[in-house]
Amino acid sequence: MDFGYSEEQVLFSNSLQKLLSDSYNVDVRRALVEDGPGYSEDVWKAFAEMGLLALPFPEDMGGFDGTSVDTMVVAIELGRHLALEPYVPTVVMAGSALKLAGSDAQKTDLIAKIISGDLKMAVALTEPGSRFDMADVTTRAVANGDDYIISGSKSVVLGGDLADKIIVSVRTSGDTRSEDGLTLFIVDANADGVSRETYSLLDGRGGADIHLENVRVPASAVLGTLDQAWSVMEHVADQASAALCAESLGAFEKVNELTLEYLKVREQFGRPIGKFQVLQHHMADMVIEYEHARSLVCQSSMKADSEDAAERGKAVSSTKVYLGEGGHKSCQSAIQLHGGIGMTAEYELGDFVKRMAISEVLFGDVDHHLVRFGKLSYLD
Amino acid sequence: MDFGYSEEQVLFSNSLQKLLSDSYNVDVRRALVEDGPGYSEDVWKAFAEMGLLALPFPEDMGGFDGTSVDTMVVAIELGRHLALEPYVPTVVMAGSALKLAGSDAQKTDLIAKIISGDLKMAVALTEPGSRFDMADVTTRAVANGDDYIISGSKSVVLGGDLADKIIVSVRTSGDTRSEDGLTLFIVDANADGVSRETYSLLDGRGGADIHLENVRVPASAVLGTLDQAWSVMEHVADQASAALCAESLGAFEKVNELTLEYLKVREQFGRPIGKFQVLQHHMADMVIEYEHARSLVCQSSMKADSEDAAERGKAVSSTKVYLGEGGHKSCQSAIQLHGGIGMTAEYELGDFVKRMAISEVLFGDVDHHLVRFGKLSYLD
Amino acid sequence: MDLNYSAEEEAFRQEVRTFLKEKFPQDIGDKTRAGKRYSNVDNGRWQAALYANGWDVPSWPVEHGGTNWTPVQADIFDEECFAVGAPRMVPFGTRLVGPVITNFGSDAQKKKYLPAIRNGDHFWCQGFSEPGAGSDLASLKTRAVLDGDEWVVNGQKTWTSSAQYANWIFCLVRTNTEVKNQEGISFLLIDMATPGVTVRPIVLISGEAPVNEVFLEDVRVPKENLVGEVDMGWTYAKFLLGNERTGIAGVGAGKADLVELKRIARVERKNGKPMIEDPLFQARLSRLEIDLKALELTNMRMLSEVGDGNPGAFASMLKIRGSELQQRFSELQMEATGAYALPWQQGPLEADWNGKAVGPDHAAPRAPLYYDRRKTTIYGGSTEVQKNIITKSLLGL
Amino acid sequence: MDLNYSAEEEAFRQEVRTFLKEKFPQDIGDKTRAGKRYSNVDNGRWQAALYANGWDVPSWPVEHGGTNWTPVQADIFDEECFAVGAPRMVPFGTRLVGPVITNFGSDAQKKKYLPAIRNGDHFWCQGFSEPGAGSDLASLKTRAVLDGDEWVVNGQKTWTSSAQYANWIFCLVRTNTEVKNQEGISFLLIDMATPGVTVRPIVLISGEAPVNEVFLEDVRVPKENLVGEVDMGWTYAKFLLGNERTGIAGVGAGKADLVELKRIARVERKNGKPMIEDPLFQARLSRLEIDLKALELTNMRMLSEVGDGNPGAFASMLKIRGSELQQRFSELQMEATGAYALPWQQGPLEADWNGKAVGPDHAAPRAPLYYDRRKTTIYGGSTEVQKNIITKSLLGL
Repeated sequence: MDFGYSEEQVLFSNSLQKLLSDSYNVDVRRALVEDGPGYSEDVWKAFAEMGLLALPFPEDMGGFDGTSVDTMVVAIELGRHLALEPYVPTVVMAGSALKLAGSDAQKTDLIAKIISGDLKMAVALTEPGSRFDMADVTTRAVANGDDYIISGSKSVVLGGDLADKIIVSVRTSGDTRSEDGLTLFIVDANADGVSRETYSLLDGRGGADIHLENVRVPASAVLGTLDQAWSVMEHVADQASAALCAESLGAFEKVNELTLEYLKVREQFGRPIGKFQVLQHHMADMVIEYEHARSLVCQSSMKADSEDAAERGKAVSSTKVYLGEGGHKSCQSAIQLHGGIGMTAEYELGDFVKRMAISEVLFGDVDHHLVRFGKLSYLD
Repeated sequence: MDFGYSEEQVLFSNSLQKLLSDSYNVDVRRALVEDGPGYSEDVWKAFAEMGLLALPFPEDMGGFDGTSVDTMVVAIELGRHLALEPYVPTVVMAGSALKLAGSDAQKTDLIAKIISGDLKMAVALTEPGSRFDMADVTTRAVANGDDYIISGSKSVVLGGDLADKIIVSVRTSGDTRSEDGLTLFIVDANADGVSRETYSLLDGRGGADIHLENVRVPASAVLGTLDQAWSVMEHVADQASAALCAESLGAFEKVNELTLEYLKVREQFGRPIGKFQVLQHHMADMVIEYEHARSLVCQSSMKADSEDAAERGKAVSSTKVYLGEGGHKSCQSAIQLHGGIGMTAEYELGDFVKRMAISEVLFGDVDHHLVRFGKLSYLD
Repeated sequence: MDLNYSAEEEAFRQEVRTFLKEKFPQDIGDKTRAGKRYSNVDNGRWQAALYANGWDVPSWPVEHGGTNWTPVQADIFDEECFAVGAPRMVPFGTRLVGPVITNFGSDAQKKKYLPAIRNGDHFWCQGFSEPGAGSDLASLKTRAVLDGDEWVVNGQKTWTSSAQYANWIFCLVRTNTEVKNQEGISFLLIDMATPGVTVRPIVLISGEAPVNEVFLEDVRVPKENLVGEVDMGWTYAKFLLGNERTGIAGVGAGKADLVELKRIARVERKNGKPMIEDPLFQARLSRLEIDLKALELTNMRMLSEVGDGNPGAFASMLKIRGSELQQRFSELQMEATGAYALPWQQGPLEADWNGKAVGPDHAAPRAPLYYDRRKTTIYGGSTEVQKNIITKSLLGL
Repeated sequence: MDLNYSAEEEAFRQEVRTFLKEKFPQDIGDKTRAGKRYSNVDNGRWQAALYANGWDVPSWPVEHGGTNWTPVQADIFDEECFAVGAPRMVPFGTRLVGPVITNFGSDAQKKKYLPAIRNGDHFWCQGFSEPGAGSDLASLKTRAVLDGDEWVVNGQKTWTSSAQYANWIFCLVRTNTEVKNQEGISFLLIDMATPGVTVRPIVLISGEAPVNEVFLEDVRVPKENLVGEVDMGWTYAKFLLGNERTGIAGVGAGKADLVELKRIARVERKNGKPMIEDPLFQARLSRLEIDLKALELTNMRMLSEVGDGNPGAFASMLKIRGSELQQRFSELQMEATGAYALPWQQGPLEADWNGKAVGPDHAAPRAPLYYDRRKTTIYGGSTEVQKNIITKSLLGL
């Protein structure tokens, strides 16, 4: 049993930390969000150079054959530094969809471009009325000769603003909300009939609603088996959740650091406020939450590659529930312990808090994963 | 708007308080539970003399035409003093069942005896497998000439150990778990075929499981309308819940008094433990819970007489939920703030805590009333 | 015991409703329901309507325009206002400095300031908190030194709500450094147009900038602008802070929040059914509604028992619970909205915006409101400070 | 990173399972599962089985019978024991005083006491807490004064577990009143048969009397029964209290609790379906299981990183969470049982009882267990004391 990083992981974690510390500060980040493209192309290129974009891919395709634990190591640093780059949608989500279901041609075509930093992708699994139920798909594809014609809308797609290609879940047969009859298509973001409402999410990263109106794609755009995408979708969502939880953990660490520091320097009633026992115990609770969340993040990243959907789902849902609740509560405590300063946009605390909110909600909120965990655990 | 007691209420509250302070102390009470009949016949007679047993009954039957607010005033004192007498089952529950559904003959016969202190009663509404669903009745009555033959079992009947007569809910038609087809019967506790498993509840008061095996009762034993008992059962349970919550509030007040006193006298690390901010704030939370619970108890007692089942049900379920959670948590805090001494049976804290546990669970726990409140509030 | 309103109280409620129906600007109510931000003009229009009806300064002495309402009436008024979506009245003139001037001000001050508050000429803000003096307000450092007939003020105030709109500010300033913290403070009225007053808005995590830093650099204030006696400002400040009886609990606002929450929960769907029928969500909603009812009743108990027992600690309880409920409402509204609460949309919150918001109509205000509400347990005496008050004044620990 | 057990560890687990299957008295496991109370004989039989296998004192030095297990092995052993329903080993001899004697005792003490612990001749209890010294243990007042070759001990101990069965007690006694609290304490071994030792059981709100008051009146104790140096007892006590690595979190016990909880929730029915399918109940159960997993993994992290970083604060976290989980398990078991948890049935908890219990089989132990578990956040350093430790040692506040 070993909870530590491997030597390699320590190495690329440190390099990434250095890169992000050097590239980003609060002003640079905010300028990218408010005035710029919402991410740094330089940092993305640096990721490519460091091999981070190649991490989970097979060696024979230029990758490093890494695991979800490796991407977890990356994601923790992304969260710690509030990095804006679409690593999770491109490398973790589209990456795993390609690995799990891609044809040789698709892999050959796309993975190399992801690794070189020339292709950004996103995966669109939810719809405006579907809440977190990925089986509730009304976007439809109709066969037309050798092509398919796709129409429908996908909602709150992480990285959907930057993606060159988008993997879209589409109903090709079966009833709405059935897990059968779903198919993944790879759609060019600039194809005729594709329109995007793009926006910044709470934490400054980009997202989009994607509208498809009679979008024509060839049969070769099908990713995986027709009508049988459900298990791939679930796996991709689990890997995305595991990575987002790791990001959240990195942000959580910073939230605690900032708060502890503030308790030491802020004085009221003639002494540091950290001398007040009630505030001490709130801080202790935050640390306890963090340490337990960290244990679960390790576990869900360990299990995220598993083919055993129940085992993987339980681990991921556990982390979503635990971090969703404990992180949420800790963020509230952090603001409370800071007092007024914690309410100001200028101070960085709120940015970390909002980053954690994204991880809490995307791919299912606490209630969603609580029910999922229960189903996987107690129903025979 | 007025949250105060009337002059009369102040008067009988004070008399009752004096009676119970004089009659009971921890040793007397425990002796009654461990060696005695589980209650004090002298105190019961004194209740009769003070008119407490006549409180809710019509004036023309020798009563005082009191409301549920009057019985609330009594119940709060019963809770404060941990009185053992079966006031709630006899006066509140059987009393309201008789008032709501009794024939003139039944009223004439029974109410006078309750008022004089010569008759104790209980109402049996739940069964071993029914949890808190009072419609889930498998006890059945079959007509046999002019009589009915009843068979079945009723569970955890408050005051069922002492009752001379027991009002029992019985299925006379309809499917299990249907609200239609239920009938109340007045059964003599010593009738052939009635057997009782009697016991003390957590708090020392008596209860019983009642088994009926081919118990023959005349048609005149039917209380109210055949097959149509549901609305009466609900009303009786609401009045019982309101009264038990009032008892719980009285006990809650004592829990807080004991804890606050202990914080002031117990010293550790060279000062009263009440000087530690964390303990102060826990105590403040308990007081806040108490004050809000008190407001709701007033409301549910005000509404307990209402014929509007939805309005009444929402008020009562609110109190059950709030006091069930806030009281529960406060009891846990109280033991924690006391430390070891709070764990000892000799100290009286535990007795109050256990009294509150009875009110929390009987006639539906927090989850039961949370769902009931939701149904009454949000389903059109 | 009777928890119902009296016939007189019900009649008063009817009177308020009629007034609101006729005189409250409906477009402001629409903004409230849509979660849009008010303009300062909106507040002015609403105050003018109240003024015209003689209801703008209910808590003042009758001779200055007060209504002599009972606490219950004041509460009914509040509740009905929230029900139609009226903005919470900016309290600084009418509820805060006004009563201080009526109680402690000179005749000249009364004559000058009170009418100006009512007719909207003076729009006030409150200069209490400082960067180093938040929960520990008495440690404030802004200095006022008498120089001839003028106080020369130097220092910095912060968290000053509405300072960007206000033309007057009432400040706590240190006039004596030789005595204990609380004893050397005075209560000073400052024209914001005076040279040396600078306002810098503070953007909050909600995206709004409702509060400001106010810098005071050699600001010269006429001697007669000091209220009451020199060095007695702490007394007036305590009066001001303890003067609020209604509105602490925010019951009216809570009821409006509940209406919006239920509306969202009927629109949003989960597993093919309205969210409001989801067992876990419904349980949380039920708890919240029950807690609001407990707060409402407890608030009514305080109102009906005013002056009795220990209202100070009671007010602290209501502040603690009321602020927590405000937070939980915004939290559950955000939760009900799901992933569409995640896009950060400030545009749709502006009154003059006419683009298309992402997601359902109710989505855009959710996250900003949630983050804004985090302040409720911090300002006006944080939850921790309120519990300290309960500890000392009620528990005697 | 690899959260799986190594092959060696899995092999060890297999070895433990085989041992338990063959040697653990099944009737004791039945008692555990039925929530019945153990007799002292039960504990003795279990310890004898361990002794015979050389597993009775795993944490001792090998020359005295220790096993040299890694922390992970010790944890596996614990977990497997709980899985079959083995009673938690009475720790006072094997886990507490034993290591103190092996580390700080004289050769004569080692020779006299260590074998007697192992063969069951000596059954120990711990005399630390006093009526006025609970969380503030160092303020203890029991005095030991040297008179010739004997210490004369006067004072009172309380919360002494198992004192009614024990024939030896190790006590902290004050041997010097001239120095600071911590510095004047010694560690003394007392034969309970000595005149002047009186034991009075304390009945708890669970109905059980697992703890006692121990009165010491002019108890004459041979000089050589003092462990280590005079006035150095606080050091040994800290060693003893900090010596526990495994079992703090109670993960093994939690897993057994979870099994029982799920069993009850499948038997109990609500709305015509097993309780385990009720949405609100299931959500609470899920949270609890998730929290247990988080605790288990965090415990494993501590074990795999022992000696690294700050195990003191880590142990405090595990104690806080572990004790809360124990409470929540008993709470949810009670809740699942509904109204049948309300009859107070002590009889069915006794091993020799053969009446009929009221309600389902699992009902009788529920309330007693719930009330008993309230102690877990109080003893062994209360939650508040543990948070103070985290505050100081980890946070540096």
